[in-house]
Amino acid sequence: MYIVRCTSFFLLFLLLPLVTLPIQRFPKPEFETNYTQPSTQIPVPRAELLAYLDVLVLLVALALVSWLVLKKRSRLWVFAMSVFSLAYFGFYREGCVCSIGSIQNVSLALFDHSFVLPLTVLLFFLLPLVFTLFFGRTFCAAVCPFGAIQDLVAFKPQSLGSRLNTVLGIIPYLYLGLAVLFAATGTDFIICRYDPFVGIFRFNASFGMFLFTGILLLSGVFIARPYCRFLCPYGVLLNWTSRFSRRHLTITPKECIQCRLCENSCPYDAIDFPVTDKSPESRPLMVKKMMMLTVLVPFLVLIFGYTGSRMQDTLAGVDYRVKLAKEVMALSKMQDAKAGSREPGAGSRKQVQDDSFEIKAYKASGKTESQVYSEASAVLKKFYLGGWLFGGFTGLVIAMLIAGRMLPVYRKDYVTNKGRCFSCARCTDYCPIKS
Amino acid sequence: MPGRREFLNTLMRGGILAALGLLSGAVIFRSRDGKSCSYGFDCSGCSRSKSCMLPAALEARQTVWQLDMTKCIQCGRCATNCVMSPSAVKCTHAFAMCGYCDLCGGYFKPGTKILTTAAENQLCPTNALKRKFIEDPFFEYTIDEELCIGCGKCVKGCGAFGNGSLQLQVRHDRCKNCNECSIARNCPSQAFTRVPANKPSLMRGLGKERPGTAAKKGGVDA
Amino acid sequence: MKIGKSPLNTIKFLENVSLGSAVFAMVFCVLIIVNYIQIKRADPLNTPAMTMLIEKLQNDPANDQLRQEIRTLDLLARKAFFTAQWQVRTGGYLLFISILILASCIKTIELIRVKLPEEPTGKPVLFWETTLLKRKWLVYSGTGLVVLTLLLAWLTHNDLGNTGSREPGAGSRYPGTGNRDTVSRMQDARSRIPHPASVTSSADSNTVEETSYPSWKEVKANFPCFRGPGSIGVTERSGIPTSWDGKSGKNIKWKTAIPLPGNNSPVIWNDRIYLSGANESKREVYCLDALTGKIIWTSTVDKIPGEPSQVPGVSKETGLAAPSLATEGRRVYAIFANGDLIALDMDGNKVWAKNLGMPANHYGHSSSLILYRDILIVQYDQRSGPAVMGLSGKTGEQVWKTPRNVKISWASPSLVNTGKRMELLLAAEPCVASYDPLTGKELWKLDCISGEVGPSLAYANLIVYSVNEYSTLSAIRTGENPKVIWENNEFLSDVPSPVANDDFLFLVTSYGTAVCYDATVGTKYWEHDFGTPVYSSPMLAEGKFYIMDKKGLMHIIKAGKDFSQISECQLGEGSFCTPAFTNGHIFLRADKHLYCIGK
Amino acid sequence: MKQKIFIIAGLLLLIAVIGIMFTDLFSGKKQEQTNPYDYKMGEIRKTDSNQTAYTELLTIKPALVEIHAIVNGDGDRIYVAGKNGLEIYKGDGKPDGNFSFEGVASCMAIDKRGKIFIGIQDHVEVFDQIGKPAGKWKSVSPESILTSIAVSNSCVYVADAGKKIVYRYDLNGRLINRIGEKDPQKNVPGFIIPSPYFDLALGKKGELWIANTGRHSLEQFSDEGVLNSAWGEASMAIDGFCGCCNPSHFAFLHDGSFVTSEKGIERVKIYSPKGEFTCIVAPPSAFTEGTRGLDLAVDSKDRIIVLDPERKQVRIFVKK
Repeated sequence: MYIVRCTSFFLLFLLLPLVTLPIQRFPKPEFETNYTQPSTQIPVPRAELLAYLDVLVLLVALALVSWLVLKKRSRLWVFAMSVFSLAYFGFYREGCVCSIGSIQNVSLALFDHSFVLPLTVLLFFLLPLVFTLFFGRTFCAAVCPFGAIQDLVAFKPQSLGSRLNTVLGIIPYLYLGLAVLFAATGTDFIICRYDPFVGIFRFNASFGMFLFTGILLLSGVFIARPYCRFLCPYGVLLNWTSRFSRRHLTITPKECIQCRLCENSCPYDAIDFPVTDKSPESRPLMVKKMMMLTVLVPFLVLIFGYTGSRMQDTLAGVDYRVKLAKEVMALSKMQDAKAGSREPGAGSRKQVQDDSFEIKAYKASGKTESQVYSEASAVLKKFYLGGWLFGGFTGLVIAMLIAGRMLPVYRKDYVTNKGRCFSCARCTDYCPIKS
Repeated sequence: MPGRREFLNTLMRGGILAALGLLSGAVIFRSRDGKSCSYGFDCSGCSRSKSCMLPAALEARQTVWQLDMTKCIQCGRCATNCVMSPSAVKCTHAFAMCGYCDLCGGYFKPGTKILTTAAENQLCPTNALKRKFIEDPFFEYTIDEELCIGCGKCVKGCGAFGNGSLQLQVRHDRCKNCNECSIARNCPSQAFTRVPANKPSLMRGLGKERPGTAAKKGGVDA
Repeated sequence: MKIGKSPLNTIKFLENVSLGSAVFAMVFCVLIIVNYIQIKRADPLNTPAMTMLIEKLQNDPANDQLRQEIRTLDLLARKAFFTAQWQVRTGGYLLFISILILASCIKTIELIRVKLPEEPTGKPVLFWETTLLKRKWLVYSGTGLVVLTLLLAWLTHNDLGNTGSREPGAGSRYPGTGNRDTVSRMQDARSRIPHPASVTSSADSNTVEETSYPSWKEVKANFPCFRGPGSIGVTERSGIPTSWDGKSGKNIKWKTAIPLPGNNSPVIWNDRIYLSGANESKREVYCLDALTGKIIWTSTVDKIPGEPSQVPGVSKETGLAAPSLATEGRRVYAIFANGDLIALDMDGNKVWAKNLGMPANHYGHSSSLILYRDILIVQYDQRSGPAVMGLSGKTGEQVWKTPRNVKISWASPSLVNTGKRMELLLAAEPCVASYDPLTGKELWKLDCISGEVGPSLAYANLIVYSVNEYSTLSAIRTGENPKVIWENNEFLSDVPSPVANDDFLFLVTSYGTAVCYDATVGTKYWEHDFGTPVYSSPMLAEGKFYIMDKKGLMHIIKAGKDFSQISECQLGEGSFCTPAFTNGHIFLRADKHLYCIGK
Repeated sequence: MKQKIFIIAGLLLLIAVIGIMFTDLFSGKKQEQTNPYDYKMGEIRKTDSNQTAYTELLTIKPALVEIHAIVNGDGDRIYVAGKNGLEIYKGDGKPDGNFSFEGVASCMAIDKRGKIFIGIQDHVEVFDQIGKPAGKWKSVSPESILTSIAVSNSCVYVADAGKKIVYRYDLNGRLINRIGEKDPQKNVPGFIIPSPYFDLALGKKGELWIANTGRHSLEQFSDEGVLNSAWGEASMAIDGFCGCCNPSHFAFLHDGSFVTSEKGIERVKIYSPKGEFTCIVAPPSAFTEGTRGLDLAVDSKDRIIVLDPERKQVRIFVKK
């Protein structure tokens, strides 16, 4: 069977020139002067091989940084690597496709079978996650150019306190949820749409994009790595995987001597302080609370899911198909009003000529009104389900957050929070114990 | 206690790894819906469509953005919405199609009386379209890419009065191949599509089709 | 590094450099912004001055000085354009370099500066004390969040933002009643799509109460009378099923027994179906839920002033409730064989009723009702004093009445838009006539039909088609001077009405032969014999003809130049009635039941 | 204190970022609808309605898949040829017969005896009135694209856009000579045919007119290939021919006036026998934008029959 397929393909390729040969174009004029017509130049895109080179560099960088963080424990070297990553993945490669954005490609490929996902993109998505699963978020430490550029401008990092960290920490989950929702429905790649640093890497972007970058970087002077901590959707995935990492950066290579020197060393508030005293809450109270939680979790999931589904229209409003349907509807209403005014006896209504490009293109495409509407209603249906899932996910995140706060805690030493720590190795410099 | 914790951790790690593997598998090995194929061919004629379970991602081509002129309405957003300035979309001339007109609809402003290259006659706002005399009555039209801003004015003129040899195309030496093209998002006619990187052009009239097939007018067209 | 021997001096130096570069960066930042605003404000490539000059030149092509001026200005403009671009780019590079210097200086200072580990201030915080406090805070904010979420759920689901979702499917389910609980509204959202596509959003339905009639578009989105909007046998609804089976129940969504018999066809507004039934002693109007088939209300028609005491003599095939109802979404109107005419509100309450006088009609009155705006039009072509009249839908008062010099007719009026105006078209021996639906003024008439006219008219593309058995099939171009553009008398219909679109005229004879003609020139494309008589009128939906024969077998034929039958679906019960359509559904009235076909 | 200010400043900026994203995503703002580089074509397509002297009387909708050529035969019967077939209509639009053949007819002519000459891609096929094949001439050349045929009493003229030349055949398909080859000595400039629109027609006195579309002119040749006269001006204004290759088709009224049709700006116009613009038959607004190949015919009552391949209609115009 396989051979048959192969031969049929081989034959197809043999036949192709035969098919195209007798087909001619309209004859040229015969020039008497020695004029030769120029040929149309079609520039080729970046070679595919280079994409594999990028994956290779990513792999090497991840391995190197992991080694630097876990074995060498050197902030200086990690910093040097982040400069390299900034130069290579940022300024040389100019951003696309990055691991953060690849979330959307993967989601779209999962739901839309006509969208083929190149292996390189899949690897960009997978490799950092796999490395994080074994070594912690070393990708964030010095491979991701976004992190690197923010690390560079974190001049006056301030501790935000746990409340702010918690509240703002919900944003990335929402962002991730929305990004997956919009990508899966084929609406938009919002992570790329609001990519804050790509303009810098290319020295070229719209003014609005630059303004956006500027504001973010400026806030990054006081709040270290604001994008990574409070926006990055890929960070959510890394956070989850990092919690179960096999090895992770530790503040001290040996026994902690409780010197408290590292207390203020982390600009990202990712150091957990020791908790040695027992919870003052009695055991029955705890059990009661836990039982309440088991009710609370599904309750929150449902409540938020419901809210999400109710927001179906708002969410779907982002989609171009729904937008077009709305416009077409407005147009047909207007035409109705006009047609009405042409009927005898009807009052004259103000005529508004709607000739937006979208409407022009719709008219040129030859699509019928009902086609536009049915496309939009298909999208809306997706968003109804998507709204439930997105809302439910949000509810689950919040419920888990609450549950996390309710659990008893016991910690002897100062340790890095495995979920939030970027493995930047700053704290190691503060630890008086050196290997 | 720490032992149990470690065990749970390992278990979860294994779980996450399995989940990632499953996800990749779902993306790599999957049936296609018969619409497209990573070979860049239309699946409709392929005997293996639907049942085709080849690892899609493994053979998948990198894709690049390209503009399908059959849908384009020349709204000018290619010039203003590209992340690059000037835009990576530029006018490209299919010389094989060109009629070498004296009165070129893409070159001259409407109402031009004396057909010279003087500024008052030119349609192109940046003087990027060059007109050169060849021999009576033929003129060659070329594009200075450095000057072209991709506004599509000449494309509209050529399409309306000529045979559409001037076409807007994404120039891949300039395009950054954004993951999501910002022009694609704003294109009113959804004319931007991802095309396989080895076939980056969607131009017509490069000498591969019979006159008329592009416009479906049955042999009486170019 | 030579400068400064102690690190302190280096730091000082670096601080100065960073200060300098910061100032530099600031300046460039401002410059770029200014430049950007300049470009935004005045696009050098599109100056009004230039356009003006060019216009001037076109009027005065010989002016060489003007020509020169344009060339200079053009050169300047293009220069300005490219210079501005160059400036932004160069400025950007310089800005980037200065920021780079700034960042590296600060980083170096950080490196050089001897880091004295900060003295840990204060005692380590008492963990549990704060944690308990935080938990309390968490509970409060959590509750607040839930409340906020619920609030959001209510607020974000605004009906304005909802128009998009409504449009593809349907309008508000119940105009004027906004206070339904949210859960069932969500169910609506899911079941919206198969429902009649009314364009009203809720925002509109509030204003609906004020205007007394729906827009033509809204009418077209429903199935307000016999043979669909305008009563021409064409529906624009989509997703119409093409296969079902009454025996196995395949694609039969529901079936409901209709208490009293009647040969009127269902009419639909939004998601309610209206029909009527009558026997010698009782006349009733029914309203059914299109979703479930449940009879929502039944209204008995009695105690009507002037109601005749005797039962009219009717043929069995016509019955006592042959005319279909009509509605404009405000009221439902029904007429019966004894001349009873009633208007009911959407909940089945009588608004007004009158008797038009027992019609002198030997088979029984069968002309269906039709509405234009809020004028109810009644074709009352009987033996004594045939007339067509317009009644106010709100009050039942006669708005106009035009006597007609015709024989008895069993056909129903059609309402068409001829581009310039709306025309009411009627057929009866000897003519096809057109009236202004607002005033009743006769616009034109053409003698071309004879006999006991049963079939109503077909209309498409400014051509009206009339047909009757033992007469002719005529295609009439409308306008001030109507003209028969082609005619044929090979196949003629006795009962079923013809139907047409721009390309085809489709006709089915009462003995069951279907014929398709070219609409413009009358070339016969094909004919096909079903072998079963047909009384119901064919409908054209989604490019397919739906023809129900008397035995309840639906023939679905593609509208094309060649005969191509798509399917034949058995209902399992005989039928005389014309089908009604909503998106994705067909409603068929058979002898005893009303069926909903759909998934 | 100082620390607080920093935090607040940073937070405010961060919130600004998120706010921008949120509003931009969900505001549903309308996109920019002005095109700074717009080419306002509407103005060119506008015409003065006073100049339109004709009105559409009748529309025939042929059943052919594609229609490309139209001819007015004796008895004012209208012959429409296109893909795989030919249809005949009476002057009032009623069908009067049809027959089918293989291939896409691009041009057609009928001689006095009712023989139908149809140009199919690169060769001519001859049929009699009822569609019986009466001869198939051999292909001129593989590059040929026949775009027009005219028949006089003694010979058949065939325009070949592919070879950019007009052939004169006798009635049996024997080539007599070629007309219009570039010949500076005879002052023949040669045909410039940038795309397959290349029409020819016989004037009132049987003289041969050929549309040199690349030069936007109509040229009159003798049977021997001598260029006698020419007229035509390239212009977007109403009195000129505009675009790639116009006039794409032309025909003659009985007073010797020219009826011309154009693509690009779709319009049908009338010029006096001297080549002066007289009036408009159908303005651009009468056609779908992008319509190409409006073939023309004139019947005995000087009704102008326009073949509209885009709408697939035969449209008959009469004087207002």
